[in-house]
Order: sequence, then structure tokens, then C-alpha cells
Amino acid sequence: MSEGGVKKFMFVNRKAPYGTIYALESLEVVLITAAFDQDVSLVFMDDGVYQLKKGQQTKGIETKNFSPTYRALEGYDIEKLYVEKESLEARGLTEADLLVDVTVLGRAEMGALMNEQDVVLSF
Amino acid sequence: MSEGGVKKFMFVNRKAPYGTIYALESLEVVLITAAFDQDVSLVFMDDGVYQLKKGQQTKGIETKNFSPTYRALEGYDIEKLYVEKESLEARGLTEADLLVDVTVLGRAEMGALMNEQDVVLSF
Amino acid sequence: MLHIINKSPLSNGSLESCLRVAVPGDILLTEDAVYAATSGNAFEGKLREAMGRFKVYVLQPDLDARGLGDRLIEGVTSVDHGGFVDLTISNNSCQSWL
Amino acid sequence: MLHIINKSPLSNGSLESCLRVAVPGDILLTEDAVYAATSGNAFEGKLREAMGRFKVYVLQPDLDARGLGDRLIEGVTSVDHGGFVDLTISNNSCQSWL
Amino acid sequence: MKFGIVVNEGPYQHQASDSAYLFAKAAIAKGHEVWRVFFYHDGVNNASKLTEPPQDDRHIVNRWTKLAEEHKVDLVVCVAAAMRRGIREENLAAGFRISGLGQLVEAGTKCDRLITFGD
Amino acid sequence: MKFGIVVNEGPYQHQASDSAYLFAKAAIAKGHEVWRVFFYHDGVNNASKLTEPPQDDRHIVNRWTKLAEEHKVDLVVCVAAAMRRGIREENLAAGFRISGLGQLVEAGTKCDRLITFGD
Repeated sequence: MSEGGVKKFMFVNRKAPYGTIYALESLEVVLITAAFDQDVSLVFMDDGVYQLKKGQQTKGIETKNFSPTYRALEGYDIEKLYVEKESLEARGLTEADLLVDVTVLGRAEMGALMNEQDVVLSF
Repeated sequence: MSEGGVKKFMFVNRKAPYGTIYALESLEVVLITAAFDQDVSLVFMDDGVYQLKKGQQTKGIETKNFSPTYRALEGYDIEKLYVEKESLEARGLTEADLLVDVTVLGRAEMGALMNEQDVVLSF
Repeated sequence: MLHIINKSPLSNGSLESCLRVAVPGDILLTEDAVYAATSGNAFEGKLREAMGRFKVYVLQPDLDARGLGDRLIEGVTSVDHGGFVDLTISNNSCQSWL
Repeated sequence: MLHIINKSPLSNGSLESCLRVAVPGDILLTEDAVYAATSGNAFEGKLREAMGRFKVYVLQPDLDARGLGDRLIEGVTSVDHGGFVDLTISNNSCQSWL
Repeated sequence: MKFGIVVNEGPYQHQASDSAYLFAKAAIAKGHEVWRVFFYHDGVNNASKLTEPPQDDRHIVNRWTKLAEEHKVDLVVCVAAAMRRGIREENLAAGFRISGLGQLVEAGTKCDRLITFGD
Repeated sequence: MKFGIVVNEGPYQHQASDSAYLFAKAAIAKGHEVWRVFFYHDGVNNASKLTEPPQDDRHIVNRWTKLAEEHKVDLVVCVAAAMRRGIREENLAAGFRISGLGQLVEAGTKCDRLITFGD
């Protein structure tokens, strides 16, 4: 564990948005965790990288478009957003397709980062 | 549709038992459908073939073992049980591993059978 | 028969199972399955191959929600919910590959 | 780190994702993931390869429930729920690949 | 055409209930009949009148109730699945009724098409 | 050791709640503390006191209640997830309490290990 009661929390997002609620509820707990002054990292891999795709338009499915919230994370000092390179490539996406600035990591670097965490929550 | 208000109902089971409830609830609706004198077929493919594996012992997970029910289907005149050959092979199983007598169909035959149905319910 | 798929082909095997077994007919990609119809996706090759046998449709509102309206693979036909209804009528039966 | 997997490798990509990314450590197969540890399963080759890097455990009560207690691949270690608890302690942290 | 719809998942967690609703609405808009919606498995959770989503979100339960009222759609909740999940008369939303699996079979026999939405 | 457990799925539909319960019981049997179980997403449906499974089946809700009573396990239901799914004080089973996501973060900070069970 890190000093002073601060733990490293990682939120691993592996599911596409809208098909299930996990992406939305993940955002809620991320904001709360930051409010508790913990060390927060967000990981997007597998279909989770789709959460960050620009241009989401949800009018036709009558569901709230929550993707602008990713842009608001910076305002809460949540700045560690990691995307796995292989997941991005397998979906034909590049950093330019994403709503926010992220750090793209290869799978080995991503694994190493996961290994450093105190608490990993999966969505 | 077949004659006299009788329709061909097919129940497609593609999920493993115990991990989710679908296999159990599928059995319930199959019995009711037979009671309504409809033409009932059960299909087991993908992880659904695991539902028919002999020797299930659920004491350690404190859950009811519902697999004996497959043996009881015959008593309700439910005799059309089809298993996809490729799904069985991909799981290292043979007909001798299964709780009940089934008709093993290749993928093309299975597809043709599905195509003849009036109502297909998925579990 | 209309085959309805709602899972991403990169995390779940439903679309692949359908393509393995189903008699050629209509396939509608909905919810998270719409990703299968986007160019550059690792499943693109398999989908193009399937398009030789199946007529492939995608539910446009689900594609738009996911921000991929401009990535639709050529030859896939876009429908709205009304078009979804029409497909269930033009086919004699339908199967959801859940 | 303990990696916990609960999905069948033949219908869902979770185990494969874990093997692609995770730093070698312990893997526990639970619920429908226990099928990955059974001989003759199409995933067997990939699991054996992974066993060169990871120590693989299976939750025996889940394997028994599914009638596959006698098909465990040699070299996979069987644990009960108490053993599951011990694995979460012997590792500094854990991750469920849902 | 006469449609039957099966909903296998609860509201909000999966898109199934949203997709089923949009399908039903489109079918009605085209002049078809949605004869029955059968809520099965976790789908029974669509029928809880205690549901209260955030104000800026859709109200999935009320949406079904309104559809039933305006278009005489029969909303049937599977009794066995409902008992397992704490849905009973006392928390059942307007427009829904609790009944047996026979209602699902009947929808299969009487409707021209039966469409399933689930996970 | 002090354990926190997260349950993301409702009872019966997925094995998650069963697995979480058996883990908790085993941890307690080994002399560890299960400090809190946090019910998130559809997991909130574990807390409905209206649940009534068939007599030959396990009663998942009552099992949690009993665990809480006998071993002082704090069963917390996420309020936002609960509102969306019709879980409120009026249908809340004994031993559960409704609170915010801060309780999950607190479990992460105070427990030696936090284990998630879901789909």
C-alpha cells in the first residue's frame, strides 16, 4: 500500500457502452473514488475502448449519452487514462478517434501497471 | 405453420449450466410447451452441450442439481433432443458422456432443422 | 429465417456460432453486435466472407449510439427500428442468438 | 496478483484477454471458466501454453457441479472455497476478469 | 401482423428491455399489433413500481405501463421467475400482470412472430 | 485478514451471488473478517425481502441476512443502483442497508482485500 492511507485504485473497463450499464456505473464510482483522494487509474481494453469513441449519438435509442463525462474527468483531477494498444488496433481505432487524451500502452506495460495496484475493480 | 394449430417450437440451449439460470428455466418452459401439445425440439450447442454432461454433483456449490430432469423428459413425450456435433467435439465430449440419448447433427443439418421451425426460443 | 445477433464478435462467440450453423438468410446486427459491421474491426474479414452467403443488416440507431455511423462496411444494409420490424415479417421466423 | 476468471473460454474472451495482458502470476478458474481446465476442450492447447508462465488453479466445487471432476488437465491445482480464500491472501491483490 | 415479445433481462443493466420497447413502438407505429410482452428470467424486474431512475434518465417501467395503456399491450410477468426475484402483486407496476409460463407458449402459438430480447 | 466483497449481479440469474456467499462463508470459517459486502448494479436485487424461491431451492436473500446476523457482516446496497431497480427501504430485507458508493471506496481503502463477483 502507498503512504498515508492512499491506495492505488484501478478501474478496468472491458465492456462496450449502452449494451450494458457497466460503463456508466464505472464513471460514477471513479468520481467518488477521486473525491476520497485515492490514486485513481482508468483502464480501457477489449470492447471497453469503445466507451471513448467520439461522436456517440444516442437519440435513436432514447438513452442518455454519457460520453461527455469522460471529458469532465480532468476537472476532477482524474488524469490517468490508459488504453491498451492491441485492443484499439483490433477495433480499427486510433487515438484520434477517442474523446479524450489517453496514454496508450502495449499489453506488457498494461500488465505491469495492473500488477502495481492495491485495488482493481472490473466493469 | 403445421396443421391444427400445432406449431414447431425449438428451444436453443447455448449456455453452460449453473453459471447462469437459463438452462434451468429452459427446462420449465419446455415441459409447459409439451403440455400444450406443441411440436417440441431441444437443441444443445456451444456451451449448452455441457448441460447434458453426466455426473453433475452440485453439493459443493449449494445449488440444486437439475440435470436428472433431462432424463424425465421422455416421460412427457419430449424426445427430440439434438446436439451439434462440432460443439460436442470442441469440448472433448462424446455421446457416451451425455445423460440422455440424443440425435447428433452436423452443423449443416442443425441449420436446416432450425430453418423449419415456427418459433425459436433461445436460452 | 432472420438471425438476430446482439453481442460484440470480439468478446463473445454468438455471431461466429450463427455463421457456423445457420442456413444462409438474413442477419441483423443489433446492440453491441453492430461493431461487427464496422471497417477495421478484426472481425471484418469473417463478416465479408459471410456476406457472400447472408444478407447482413445493421440497426442504425445502435450504430449511431456507439459513434460508428461513418464506419459501416460497404454492402451492409442499414435499417431503423421500423426496418427491424419489416425484417421479422419478410422472414417466416426469427432467432435471437443470445 | 491473483487473476480470477469465471467465463467459458469457448464463448467469451475473458481468459484470453487475461493471458494476453497479465504479468505471470496465479490464475483461478471459477464458475463456467472451469471448462478451460478440462482435457479435450478446444482451449486445452492455449491453457497448457499459459501453464508455462502462470500457476493455474481450478475451483473444484464448480468443476464437480459441472460433472467434470475427472477431466482436470494434469498440472492444474484444485482448490475448494477455503483454498480460494488462501489464494487471495498469498497474492497482494486480485482482479476479476468479468 | 400480431407480435409477441419476450424480455429476458431487467431494466438498465442490459439494453434488452430498451431494444424490446423500441421494437414494440415501431411495430405499433406501422399498424401492427403487439399482442403480448412476456417478461421472463430477470426480465420480471421491469415490472417493479418502486423503480425510480435519475430524473435525466428514461423511466423504463413507466414506459411499459404507458404502452400497455395506450395500445392494449398485455404485459405478463412469469410467476416463477418473479417469486425468485421479489416481484409480487404488492410491488407490481400498473399495466403488468403475473401469470404462468403457459402465457409464453400461448404467445408462441397465437402470434405471427415471437421475438426475444435478452443477454 | 479483513475482506471486502462486491456483488454485481442479482440472485439466481447468475452464479455471482452464490460464489460470493461461499467465499464469504469460507473466509469466516478460516477466522477472517468479512467486513462489508457491497451490492452494486443488479447486485442490489439480492436485498429484496419479497423474494420467495421454490421450497427445494436455496434462499439467497435469507442466506445473506443470516450471515450478517451471525457474523456482523455489513451488507450495503448501492443507493443509485437500487433506485433504478426498485429496491427501497420498504422492500429491503433484514441485515441490509442502503447507502452510497462511498461505502464501496471505503471498503477498498479499509479492507486488506476486495474481491468482485459478477458477470
